[in-house]
Amino acid sequence: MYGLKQDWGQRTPPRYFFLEDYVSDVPRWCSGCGDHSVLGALQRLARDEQLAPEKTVVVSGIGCSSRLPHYMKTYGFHGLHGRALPIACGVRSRRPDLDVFVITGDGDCCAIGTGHWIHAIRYNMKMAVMLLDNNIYGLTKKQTSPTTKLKGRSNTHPDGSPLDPINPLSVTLSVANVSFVAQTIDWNPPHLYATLQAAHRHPGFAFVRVLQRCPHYTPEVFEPVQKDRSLVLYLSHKKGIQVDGAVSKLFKNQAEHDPSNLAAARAVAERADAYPIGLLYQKPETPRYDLLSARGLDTPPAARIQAINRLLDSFQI
Amino acid sequence: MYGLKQDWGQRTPPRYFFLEDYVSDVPRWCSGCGDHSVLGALQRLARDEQLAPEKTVVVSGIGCSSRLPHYMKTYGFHGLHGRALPIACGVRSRRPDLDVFVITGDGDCCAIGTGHWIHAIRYNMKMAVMLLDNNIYGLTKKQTSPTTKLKGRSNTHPDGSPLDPINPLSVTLSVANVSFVAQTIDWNPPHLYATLQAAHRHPGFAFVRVLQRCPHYTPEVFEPVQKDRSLVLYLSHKKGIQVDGAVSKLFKNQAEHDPSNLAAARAVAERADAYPIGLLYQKPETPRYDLLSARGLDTPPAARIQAINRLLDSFQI
Amino acid sequence: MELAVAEGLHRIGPEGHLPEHPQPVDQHIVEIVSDSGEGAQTAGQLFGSISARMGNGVWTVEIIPAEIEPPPRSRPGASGNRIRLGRTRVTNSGDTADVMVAFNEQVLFGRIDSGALRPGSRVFMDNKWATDPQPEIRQQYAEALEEFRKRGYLVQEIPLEEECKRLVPDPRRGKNMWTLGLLCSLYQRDMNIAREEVKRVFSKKKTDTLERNWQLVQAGYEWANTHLPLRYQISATPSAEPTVVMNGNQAVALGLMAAGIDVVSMYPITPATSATHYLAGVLERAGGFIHQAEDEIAAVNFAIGASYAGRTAATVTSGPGLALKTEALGLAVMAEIPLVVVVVQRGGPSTGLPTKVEQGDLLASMFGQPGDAPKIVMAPSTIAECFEFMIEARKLAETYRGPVIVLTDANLATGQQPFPRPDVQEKDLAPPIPQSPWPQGQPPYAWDPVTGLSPRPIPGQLNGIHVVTGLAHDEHSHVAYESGTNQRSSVMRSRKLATFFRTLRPPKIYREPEGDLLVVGWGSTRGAIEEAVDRVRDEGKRVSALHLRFLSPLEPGLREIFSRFKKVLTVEINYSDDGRDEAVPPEARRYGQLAWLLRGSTLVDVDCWTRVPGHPLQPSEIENELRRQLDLA
Amino acid sequence: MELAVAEGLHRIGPEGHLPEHPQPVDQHIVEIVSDSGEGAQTAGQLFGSISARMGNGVWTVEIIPAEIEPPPRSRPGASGNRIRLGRTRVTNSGDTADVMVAFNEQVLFGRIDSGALRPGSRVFMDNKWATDPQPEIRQQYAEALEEFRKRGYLVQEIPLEEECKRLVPDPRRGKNMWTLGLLCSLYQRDMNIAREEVKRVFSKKKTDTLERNWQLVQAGYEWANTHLPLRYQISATPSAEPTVVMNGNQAVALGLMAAGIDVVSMYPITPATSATHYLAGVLERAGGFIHQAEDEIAAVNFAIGASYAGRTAATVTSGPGLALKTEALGLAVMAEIPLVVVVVQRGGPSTGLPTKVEQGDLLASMFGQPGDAPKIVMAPSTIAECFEFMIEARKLAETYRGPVIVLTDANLATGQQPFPRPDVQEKDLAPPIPQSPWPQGQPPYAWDPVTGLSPRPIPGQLNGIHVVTGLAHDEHSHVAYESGTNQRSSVMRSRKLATFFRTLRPPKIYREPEGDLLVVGWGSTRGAIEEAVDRVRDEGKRVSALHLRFLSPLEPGLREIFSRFKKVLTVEINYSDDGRDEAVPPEARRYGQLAWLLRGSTLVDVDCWTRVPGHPLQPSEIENELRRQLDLA
Ligand SMILES: Cc1ncc(C[n+]2csc(CCOP(=O)(O)OP(=O)(O)O)c2C)c(N)n1
Ligand SMILES: Cc1ncc(C[n+]2csc(CCOP(=O)(O)OP(=O)(O)O)c2C)c(N)n1
Ligand code: SF4
Ligand code: SF4
Ligand SMILES: [Mg+2]
Ligand SMILES: [Mg+2]
Repeated sequence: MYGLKQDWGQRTPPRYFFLEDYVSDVPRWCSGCGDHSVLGALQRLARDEQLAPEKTVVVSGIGCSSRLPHYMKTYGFHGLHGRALPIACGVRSRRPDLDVFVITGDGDCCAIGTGHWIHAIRYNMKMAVMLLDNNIYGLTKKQTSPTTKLKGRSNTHPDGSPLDPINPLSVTLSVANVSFVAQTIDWNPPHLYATLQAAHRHPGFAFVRVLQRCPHYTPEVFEPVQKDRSLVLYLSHKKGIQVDGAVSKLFKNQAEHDPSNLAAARAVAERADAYPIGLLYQKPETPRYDLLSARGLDTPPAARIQAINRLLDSFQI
Repeated sequence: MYGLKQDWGQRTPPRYFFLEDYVSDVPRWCSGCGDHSVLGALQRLARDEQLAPEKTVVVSGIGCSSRLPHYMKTYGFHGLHGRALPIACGVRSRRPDLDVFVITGDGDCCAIGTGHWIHAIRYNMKMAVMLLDNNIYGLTKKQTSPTTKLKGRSNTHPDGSPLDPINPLSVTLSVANVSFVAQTIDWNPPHLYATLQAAHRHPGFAFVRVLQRCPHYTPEVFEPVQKDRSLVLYLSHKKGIQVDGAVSKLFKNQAEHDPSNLAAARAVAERADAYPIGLLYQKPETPRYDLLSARGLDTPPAARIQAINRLLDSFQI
Repeated sequence: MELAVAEGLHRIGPEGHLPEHPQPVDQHIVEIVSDSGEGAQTAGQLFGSISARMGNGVWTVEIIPAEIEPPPRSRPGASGNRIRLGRTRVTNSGDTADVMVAFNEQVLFGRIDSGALRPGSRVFMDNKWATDPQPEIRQQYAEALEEFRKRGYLVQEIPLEEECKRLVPDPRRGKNMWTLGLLCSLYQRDMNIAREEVKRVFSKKKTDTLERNWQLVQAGYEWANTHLPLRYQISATPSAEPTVVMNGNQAVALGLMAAGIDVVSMYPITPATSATHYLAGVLERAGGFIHQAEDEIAAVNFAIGASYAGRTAATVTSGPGLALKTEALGLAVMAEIPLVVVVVQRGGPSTGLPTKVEQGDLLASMFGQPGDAPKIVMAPSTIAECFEFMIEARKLAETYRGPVIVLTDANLATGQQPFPRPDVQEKDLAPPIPQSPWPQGQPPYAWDPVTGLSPRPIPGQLNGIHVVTGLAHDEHSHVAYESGTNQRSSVMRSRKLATFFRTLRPPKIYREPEGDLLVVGWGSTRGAIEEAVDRVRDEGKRVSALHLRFLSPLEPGLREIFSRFKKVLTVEINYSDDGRDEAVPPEARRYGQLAWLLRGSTLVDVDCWTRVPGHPLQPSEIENELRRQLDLA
Repeated sequence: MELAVAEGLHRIGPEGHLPEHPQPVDQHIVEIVSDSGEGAQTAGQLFGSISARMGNGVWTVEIIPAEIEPPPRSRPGASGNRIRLGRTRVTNSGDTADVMVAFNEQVLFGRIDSGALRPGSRVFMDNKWATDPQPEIRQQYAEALEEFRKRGYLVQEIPLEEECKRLVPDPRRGKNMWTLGLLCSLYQRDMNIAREEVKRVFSKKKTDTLERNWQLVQAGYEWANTHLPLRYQISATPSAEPTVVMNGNQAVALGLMAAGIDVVSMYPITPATSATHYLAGVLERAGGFIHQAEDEIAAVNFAIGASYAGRTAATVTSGPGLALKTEALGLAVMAEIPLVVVVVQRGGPSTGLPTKVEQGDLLASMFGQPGDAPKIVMAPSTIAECFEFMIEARKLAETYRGPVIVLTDANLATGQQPFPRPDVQEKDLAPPIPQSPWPQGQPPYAWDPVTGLSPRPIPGQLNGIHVVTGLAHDEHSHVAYESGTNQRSSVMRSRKLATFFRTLRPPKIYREPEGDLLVVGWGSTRGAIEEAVDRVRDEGKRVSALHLRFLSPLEPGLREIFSRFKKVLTVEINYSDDGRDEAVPPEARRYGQLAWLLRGSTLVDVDCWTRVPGHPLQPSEIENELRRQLDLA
């Protein structure tokens, strides 16, 4: 009907996917842009988890970062500025069989998308959300974003941003039903990878803020952090993000942090001396709206007709 | 020009204002509705502070609560659903001489207005904001709001709300530049009054959540709290909200809370046993965007023309 | 004049010379009005459904105050029901009331303000206020009665409260049923049917609630039998086919279910919300899911996400919500994502008149999006069509791969009408989503160059992988900024409307196919327009009507149809400058929304008569305008 | 054919038979294209301003890649400038380029894809690629040259990199200035002026930067003097009056300042943002404030709040932002709050073509709001008008008490043109806000019954207290649901357009006042349309043009003007179904946006020729269509 096929529920034979199976177009980001790393990590994760490309959906808003779905050879939805999360929630709501990833930017998520961000946290629908935070509006050529540092210069604030930045971690941690909050850096692929993996495996809304280099517009933001490892605080814990010893050893500045402790997570999030990386908070048993929203999916047509007829009965005279 | 008078800056002689000077129409709220109390408190505050009615602007969104400006005999702006804060920020931006109050509801502020709410906190422009939280959409006849309790029944969730409510205090406390957060109850006029007064005197964005009874749709929410005083936790502190000893004595359930302690404020905000009332957090020295936005207001026309001419020079060939 | 104070059963006002024998009437309009909370709405609805079951044509409409809990005894507090009965089908709420039962005089004033009465309207008024303990109230009542009589209403005081007190401790919970009894007597309703209907309404309550209410009905019935010599007789032919009675929002809700809509995503807004209240209680029974989003923008994007993922989705809103959905509807057009958008129109612009009717969102639906965003726009004109159009809209959204906007309004939303029970069929349910492999190499937008149509790959389908985007794109959904691609894809999107157009047939003219005046309408005004046309045509005047269901694209053959009439006039509930207004130069005149479309499309000098009164247009108002137009012609 | 590899100064390609004497031309189009970051834009702009100072007519337009940092040597990476020079005023960017300097062959392919060249276009190409270490690059280059010659371009290789290397270590930072020198020689620019302009651009940099750049210019100039026998001569008359050169977004920004706009509230969006970038740097100098909001909804509501508080406010956006502002614009209409809304149109629908031109937001501006939301819509057609219309719009917004939408587009936004330096006057600044007492008893909407106009009380004014609302309201701003009030206040809001209409005069026809074909346009297409009309009219064909500045209300006298032409055709950069397309039944044809308005308003069978190529319409494209139309007629 309407030109669509109807053989619902057909099984596909087991297949093996190589990295190239997730690689689409040549990315059009600047060289050195942190978005490349995230794309790479996501492709490796998909390969390692053997995600069927046709069962994977990457949703994004608008921004440099939000171009990412175009470079994944999976289903994708490059949506509207700020609206990645409602679109992703809609996708998720009635397709529990799909793996949903969301790519958003600091403008997309923390400016125009703020309302949806807060509410998506509360809905706690299973999806891995990556906020690629370069502290700037990249695509529109360097305007202040809500995470731009105080006095950070941009084309809309040539004399520097007049406001302290929002802390996306703190805000996320303040919302009811928050269930997974992590932070990572684009320039440490193993940590980035391990964080995405944990997010993907989390049974709920997994929010990952990726500190993302934008060499084109904000080299001064993360280049120093990249150079001086002491500006990163590596969070270690047996329930946290696990990376190879060789990798974790690189971080001299470490702290043990129990991700089941919300108050501690909030305190860590606001450390002014260094960027914490790792798992700040996780509560896997948080109620999930997507389990509710998917109810009744298997109602057979006859049962649906019967239900409607019963309702009509109540209007019959 | 364009029919408007231009005698800028005229002084008005000192006047004395009585309560009636702030009383406009007969409010059209249900009897027993907590909105009546807020209106009364605001009118008393205006009288006591001798606010010139023509220098006072009450801005609101849409909802039962947002009808309040119509009942104040001051300037008012009954705006759009969810948009009270951006309108109020616009008013404030270039009129430092006006007193700005904002009335919003739990739907208006915490659902459709979420993004503006978060960002208005960060702007920290001087205004007193009252969130009249009745845990429901009143005006549209009983739909779930973001603060509706888990399992709370409404017309959109006849089997009960599926989600834990958002905690407006926690969220507010998580935003950069938060400078004043308080909570009060509509059914204790002295505490309500003292809280509004503190908010009004605060040099920045003062956010007050008023637990507001809606006897028409959600009597079960605050009637028990009204009856059982132990469900309220009175926050006392020398820097906090001060009420008469006779009033404070009514509250058996008390806790000393230092409003300059942000971490403590967050912990108090999340007390599950009782609703904290009083000042949770205040930091008067937080930078204010409205001080920035009002710069240059007194630039005389000749200086403006000169500045524009200089700019034109740079395009002249 | 001394005031008539009811003392007993036989006191009848001086004007009240009531006929002894049943008076046959073709149609009648009855209103019950009370303070809100006194149950006039329940009584009115019951009276409507009893009459419908007896075979009368019926249209009922709620009288709703703007406030949640308006003060008692206040004009804007009038709450209740208007029931229009007819020998045959009734299509609209009609003109002024023939019979009015008022629980106090102030709410009656409210109805007078709304133009609901005329000299000769018969008013039954609770006489309790005449003996109210408060002297001001007694005085208000007395003065009101005098005023009513001056206005020529036939006022009859009745001992409503007094009689109810005999049966129930709180008469506020009884007057409505007693009034129902009175009306059953007045209109000689079948008391077996009445009993069944009362039972149905109270079926979920305790048994003694039902019994107490039935006693009240009987008491009212018997009192009227004994004390009112007056009877009306409206003959009726009970229909053989099963019939349902519901309002337009319920019909929308059930229609969405019958269409197999899987996800309804909404944000509360009057007057659309009640449709979603109903769905909130029942959609799950048919396996569907309703989502209350954090705002309208989230609501529509959630629906778009669900639809993209292959689930049929709808969003239900009203004007301000439509405004907020503007951007996302552009995305649905650009990315060709099926979506049913129900807009229950209310008074605008801005927050406007939230509870009142208007047909003001037609142009915003068509042209709201920056850039070219062709989409189908349709408007039901009856409650039955509110149901049917949902199925139609869902199919069109899928076939033509984009949003379909269905414009109902506050009049349809709250109006109730009996109609043949729809036959719900499996074939009308959305088919399950395809999950078999997509044809290898077939692009996601394999536009047919002639029709613009293309099949749609759904996540889960092997080989169908693509990235949807709101950017300009080619048939592979690849972002493409080249001139040729942008021109071509724009053609493809527009072409779909032409393709749909070719499946449409010219609309049917109501009454003669030619004449002096053709009245064109759309949406909920149909009944009132056709009734007005009947009245004038029946006098031999050459007037006909045309009602459009599709506004985008417009139905075919309009220019040809218009050419058979001397003059064409739209009648709409939206704003236009009055052609007679001297302050408006003819060149600058702003036309009604449909008139605008018709002028641009047919180049015929289509005139319009439109008003924004906040209530449905009355047939007599339209009738007057038709006469005026015909006199001019 | 052996490839021509530049070995020295006298190597000229086989097609390059260059004339020895300056060749006089009336107008010429020059492009400089490079990878992004190589500075072609600076060079182009300098060439434009030098020429403007010499008294030539000039139009320059940026060539901007869609990506931030596109890969080097890629087609979509073409970055640079087009400069059109003329003896007299130049109104548009013209047809194909006469002279093209390309830093590599791939970016030239990008320009070919955009239709920027024609057989006979003269191409100067850096020859460094012929000796590139990478064999693929050498091959690409060789093949490209062959292809270019096949296409009939007159290719001349030049030792661009080689020459620059003599002067600077990194030729990527030098080629642009060297090229400027070459062009100065080619077009015999006054080197004193050139020096001044170069100095101006580098005035803020270190002195040795200036000197190094000037050396490069001189080197290019001398190289060309010695090695290129070719010269063009475009006579020029330096203007006596002071002249400025800027692009449309800068003109908008300065216009807003000259209008005395106090608050600009925005959210970044291409192609509007650059106007606000400029304001961000300078608005404060004139005492104003610019606010970057969290989204477009906040931006417009912030501006509404500021305007309500008496401060003149504007918001600047593009299509998707306009969509999000839909609801708030309805509020501004309903509550009658002055507001200047600048919409820099880009390709749509949805995210569309963010960097490219379209005139697709006209109907959304007029009809976007649910309900009736009358407002003034105007469109500048030149850079100078971008400036002037801001002052006009601010005044209209105040006089007519509501939002005024000004539609510019990506073409105006980035196009540069010299125009007489505006005389900035105190009387054009917004007056200070009134703070004296409001006339006692005068309602906040004291609508004049004929004009609909009313003065506006501002917070701070004694006696002016009222509560603004988006709900239906009476003249006291009291919420009012009655029929009469809603009808009346709707009339008052609409009436303001009629009042404004009465102040307008019929638009002036370009060329003869009657004929076979009238071309109607609006906005940025004016120059191209009039140039096309000139070309055809100059051959004696009876074609004229009409350009509208006001779209809502439409300017008066159109029907009368149209009646003097056999045929009326709009030319617009937006989508319409092609009248020749057989898949579209004539009845179902969807027209261009202005055509739509004109048809409905005048009932004349206005045809349209519209395209959505993402680039400005070229005069020759329009010219072809005019000829076709005239042949048909
Ligand atoms: C409604 C709307 N407003 C504005 C824009 C313009 N816009 C596109 S991307 C963007 C900001 C991107 O910043 P961010 O989300 O941080 O992504 P980044 O480019 O830095 O990765 C803006 C403002 C738009 N496309 N749509
Ligand atoms: C854009 C828009 N969406 C929806 C509505 C309908 N609406 C009016 S008030 C309201 C919610 C009110 O709830 P709340 O803010 O809690 O105020 P309350 O009535 O409870 O005081 C809604 C959804 C609207 N007016 N505008
Ligand atoms: S501008 Fe910044 S964020 Fe965008 S692609 Fe370049 S480096 Fe990455
Ligand atoms: S519905 Fe509730 S919030 Fe609204 S007026 Fe009544 S009691 Fe107050
Ligand atoms: Mg960013
Ligand atoms: Mg509420």
